[in-house]
Amino acid sequence: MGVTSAAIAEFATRMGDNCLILGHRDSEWCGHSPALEEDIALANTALDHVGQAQLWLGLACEIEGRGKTADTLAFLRDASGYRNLLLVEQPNGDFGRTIMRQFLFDAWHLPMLKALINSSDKRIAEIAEKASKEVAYHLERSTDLVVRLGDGTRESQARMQTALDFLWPYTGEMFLGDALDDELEAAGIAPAPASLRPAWDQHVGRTLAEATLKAPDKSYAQKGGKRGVHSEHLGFILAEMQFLQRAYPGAKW
Amino acid sequence: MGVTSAAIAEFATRMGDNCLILGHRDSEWCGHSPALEEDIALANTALDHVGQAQLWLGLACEIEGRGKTADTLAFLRDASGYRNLLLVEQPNGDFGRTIMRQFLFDAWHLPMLKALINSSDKRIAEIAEKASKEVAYHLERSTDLVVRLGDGTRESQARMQTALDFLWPYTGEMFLGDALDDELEAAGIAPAPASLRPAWDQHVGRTLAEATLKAPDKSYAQKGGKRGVHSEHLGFILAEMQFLQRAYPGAKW
Amino acid sequence: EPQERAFQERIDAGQKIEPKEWMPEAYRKTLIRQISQHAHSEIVGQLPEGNWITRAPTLERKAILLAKVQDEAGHGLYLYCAAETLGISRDEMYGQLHSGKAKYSSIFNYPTLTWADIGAIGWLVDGAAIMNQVPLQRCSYGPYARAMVRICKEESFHQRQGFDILTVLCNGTPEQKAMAQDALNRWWWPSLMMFGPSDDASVHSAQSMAWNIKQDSNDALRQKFVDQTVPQAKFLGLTIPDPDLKWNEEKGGHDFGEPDWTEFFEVIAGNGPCNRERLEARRKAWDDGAWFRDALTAYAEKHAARETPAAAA
Amino acid sequence: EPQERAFQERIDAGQKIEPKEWMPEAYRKTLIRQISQHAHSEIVGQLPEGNWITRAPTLERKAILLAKVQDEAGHGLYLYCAAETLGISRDEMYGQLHSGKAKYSSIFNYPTLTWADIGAIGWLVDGAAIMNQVPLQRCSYGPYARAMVRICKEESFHQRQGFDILTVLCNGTPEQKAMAQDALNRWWWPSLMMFGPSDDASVHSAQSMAWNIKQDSNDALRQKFVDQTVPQAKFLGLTIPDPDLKWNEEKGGHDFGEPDWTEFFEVIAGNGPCNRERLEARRKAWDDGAWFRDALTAYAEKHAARETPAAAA
Repeated sequence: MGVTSAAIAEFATRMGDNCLILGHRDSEWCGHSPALEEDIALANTALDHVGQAQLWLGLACEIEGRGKTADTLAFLRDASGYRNLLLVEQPNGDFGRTIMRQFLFDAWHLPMLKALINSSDKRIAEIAEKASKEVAYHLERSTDLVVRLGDGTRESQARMQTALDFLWPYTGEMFLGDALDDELEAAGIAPAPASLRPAWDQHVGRTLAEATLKAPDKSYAQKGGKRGVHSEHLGFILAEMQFLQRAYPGAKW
Repeated sequence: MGVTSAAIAEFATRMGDNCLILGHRDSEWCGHSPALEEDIALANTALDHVGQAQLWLGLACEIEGRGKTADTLAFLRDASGYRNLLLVEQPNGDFGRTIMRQFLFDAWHLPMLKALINSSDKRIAEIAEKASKEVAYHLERSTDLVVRLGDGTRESQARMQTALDFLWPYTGEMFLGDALDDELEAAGIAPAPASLRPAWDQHVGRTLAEATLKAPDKSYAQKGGKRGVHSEHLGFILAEMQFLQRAYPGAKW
Repeated sequence: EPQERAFQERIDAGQKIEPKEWMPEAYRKTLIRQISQHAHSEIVGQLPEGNWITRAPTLERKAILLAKVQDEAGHGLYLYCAAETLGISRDEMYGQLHSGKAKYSSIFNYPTLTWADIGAIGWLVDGAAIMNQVPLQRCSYGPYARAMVRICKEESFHQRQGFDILTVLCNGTPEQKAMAQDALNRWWWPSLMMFGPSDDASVHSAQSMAWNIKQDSNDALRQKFVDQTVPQAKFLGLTIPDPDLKWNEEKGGHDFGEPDWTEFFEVIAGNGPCNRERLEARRKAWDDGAWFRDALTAYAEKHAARETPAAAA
Repeated sequence: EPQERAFQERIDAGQKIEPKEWMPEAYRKTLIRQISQHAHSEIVGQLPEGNWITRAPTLERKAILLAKVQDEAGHGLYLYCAAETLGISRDEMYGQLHSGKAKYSSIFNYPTLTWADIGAIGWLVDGAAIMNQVPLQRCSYGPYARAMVRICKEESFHQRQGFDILTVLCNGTPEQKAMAQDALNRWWWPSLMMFGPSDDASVHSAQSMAWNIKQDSNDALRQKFVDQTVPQAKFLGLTIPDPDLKWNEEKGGHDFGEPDWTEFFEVIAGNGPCNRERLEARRKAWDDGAWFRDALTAYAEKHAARETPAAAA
């Protein structure tokens, strides 16, 4: 197996950062969502994502073997060290955009995790096994909401279409592979990103049709997150998230 | 003269923190204000406040004599160390609230600085001399805008009245003295906060009348800023403002 | 009033009253007020703690805090359901909250200024809440009593988590310890005020006690809370900010100072540090979410409409 | 067309054209497009740099950055005024910006991701802008030429400030140096693209040159920029991200690689990283500010109305 541990650690970081940042965004809604049931559901999603982030980032640290912890990675990296997709760092917008972002991500996340269950790396397979159960539920829920909000009122349809149009350019990045992805695929550790596209297309296509929504024709892919080139939003997320660890270096909490 | 240097340093910190935090809030408008002239004017006000903060905080450090700089104070204190009035940390709201906040503050700031020109402490008098020229212009400008927006359209009047009602409870703190204020007044270093009230009342009263606005009758004073008990907003301001200094400790910029 | 007498006898016999059974109108109204106020407190209570979720210092703490805030939303849900069994809808109750007609616990009008506040809320605020709520598990109205059983179990878990946050801070750096002390200084008196003013003379309280929807006097609960909390503060190495606090051997409890009731009534009257923000946040969530709720309703109706003709055909 | 010939002769003689003088319609239109685009660039250009004002690392840097962004707004103002002398209102120009009809410099569709980007914008973006603008101080249209004199003076100040930021970073910690290199990597190619595609064949350019509202070819300016910047990068100890870059003794300048024009046209077409956000921010500022502008107008009208009858009486 020619795959360096560094490549596996980087992959785990990408997975973990997606979860951490999306969980952060979701958690911004706590106490502010349109219905009590949504407060509960979104907090639950955020909670799952934080837990997944702990597992993935923990694995990255374990592999690196320099005594770092998931917290070190979460709280002491600046934006250029983050490896999440641009999609998950986009601002919440209205609740419709938040749900749409979750849906577009979940529809990629689940096939990814399902493929990773067969990873030749056991540790990855184990995390994927655990996370996929949670994410299957996320996808079920976000799919259901996209359908109901798309096919709801005229206003809700317009909002969901606007959300979809806004977020669409950030979906392409999920399927773009780089040298690292090639290396991991060759070693049977992770699927080629492009291989996840058909499942995503199918699920998203069917759902949008049911939701009476229309995917944009054009799709110039905004990219950069996987190599640490983010949007202007991530810096603000981190300034907030990392404040205590930065302001009180070395303290235990 | 029985006044400890510590009291003077604390006073300078209060003055400096007001400027720093209000300057920060004003600067959030850069590029987003309702007219190009306002972008310029508000950036100018912010710039003046940052400069004043440098002088006051610099004085506090000089007195303390432990090698700190204005930057140390600005970027390495947590919220409980900040001594600004609650008024200046309130969120910008619409542009009307921002202008009203500036007006209510300017109307206190100018008499305060004018009184400080006669301070028995020469360093304070010098800073006040310089700052009062800038602040006289701030007050002229904010007064003019309050009048024009109050006596503008029905919508602008309503917005300005809402802003006034929202901010009013934070004005009382400007005139509440504590032991430190007593000490400084006795030594001829700074005016008793209550002594600034008549000038403020007069200017604000006249302006609001011209602006066809009505000061709320009730006035329970929200307080705490001067002793480091702030609103929930300050923590977020600082997380953003201090990020670089916190994330790269010891670096020169 | 044989009906009322029979009702009171059942209560005196410790029986539970269930939704469809007869009850005095005043009993129903009092319960609606009490339960909905409690529900609103859970909902508004999400805000001060939610304020630190995005800034929690570790992933573990973030997860715990998220779970806690989620629990509070859940408690709100149980309680709204319990109140609904008395013939008021959740939307009506929201309306009362948003208009300012219904109250929520005043404690949530104080700001959370540091991470230690999250610990202090768990330790003191949840601690005081539990003291109020534990007896309610045995209260006369069935749905309320059962909701309280679930809630109390989770609350005591929350209290332990809050205490744990403070334990770590008090064993941490001097700055962390100071943060903990500062939080105690700010939350102590508001926590004591959670039990309400002295109620010796309150007719209201007497009736609620007769109905078994209130079991202890405010002062008794406050005393119990102080006696429980003092040794915990000692364990943490923190000083309770009350110069009058001392052990009274004779009464077997602590003597302590009088809270500043002027402040209490100011906060009740809307002049607390965060009253406006809390209510504004809830109103905004509700107003901004109108389109969302409308859409779900519209979808459900369309869906039902589509199915009905088919079923009828 | 004796008028046109006379006009061209004045330009060839190096005379300035002033607002009220006759000018060909195409000259007017071209100038309006060019000046308003330049003005819009100043306005939109506030956003990427404004993004770091609240996070500037020292009070001094914060003040400098504030002053710089303020200068840009000022430049916008001069330029809108210059364009207005050609018979278009500022509101019309805003309308064109907000509708997407008018363009602004594509460079501002890239994000500012670190503090080093603030340095890189000053050094590279302002540097490239100056290179474009210096000759315009001598352009044929008076108001535009005079605006450029003021602007160029301030821009060169900005460029020095940007270079100073990078100098400090490059002499700082390894992390700071890496931040500077990263910024150069991201801003280098977009800066080269600021001069536009190769314009050898452009008729458009030829006409503008004849009118003396454009003096140099895009490629010539780009070459000049590269030659000026390479030694500065060397001074900073930074590596320009172009493997093809090398000194060409023969031509007395650097050879360098071709920018990715596909990316350039994508950004122009609206697909840059920040196009939507920039335009959205400007539109929002405008829309949210409508009540403010309306109020000032209403006040002025009322005031005028109040004074007029008095004056007439």
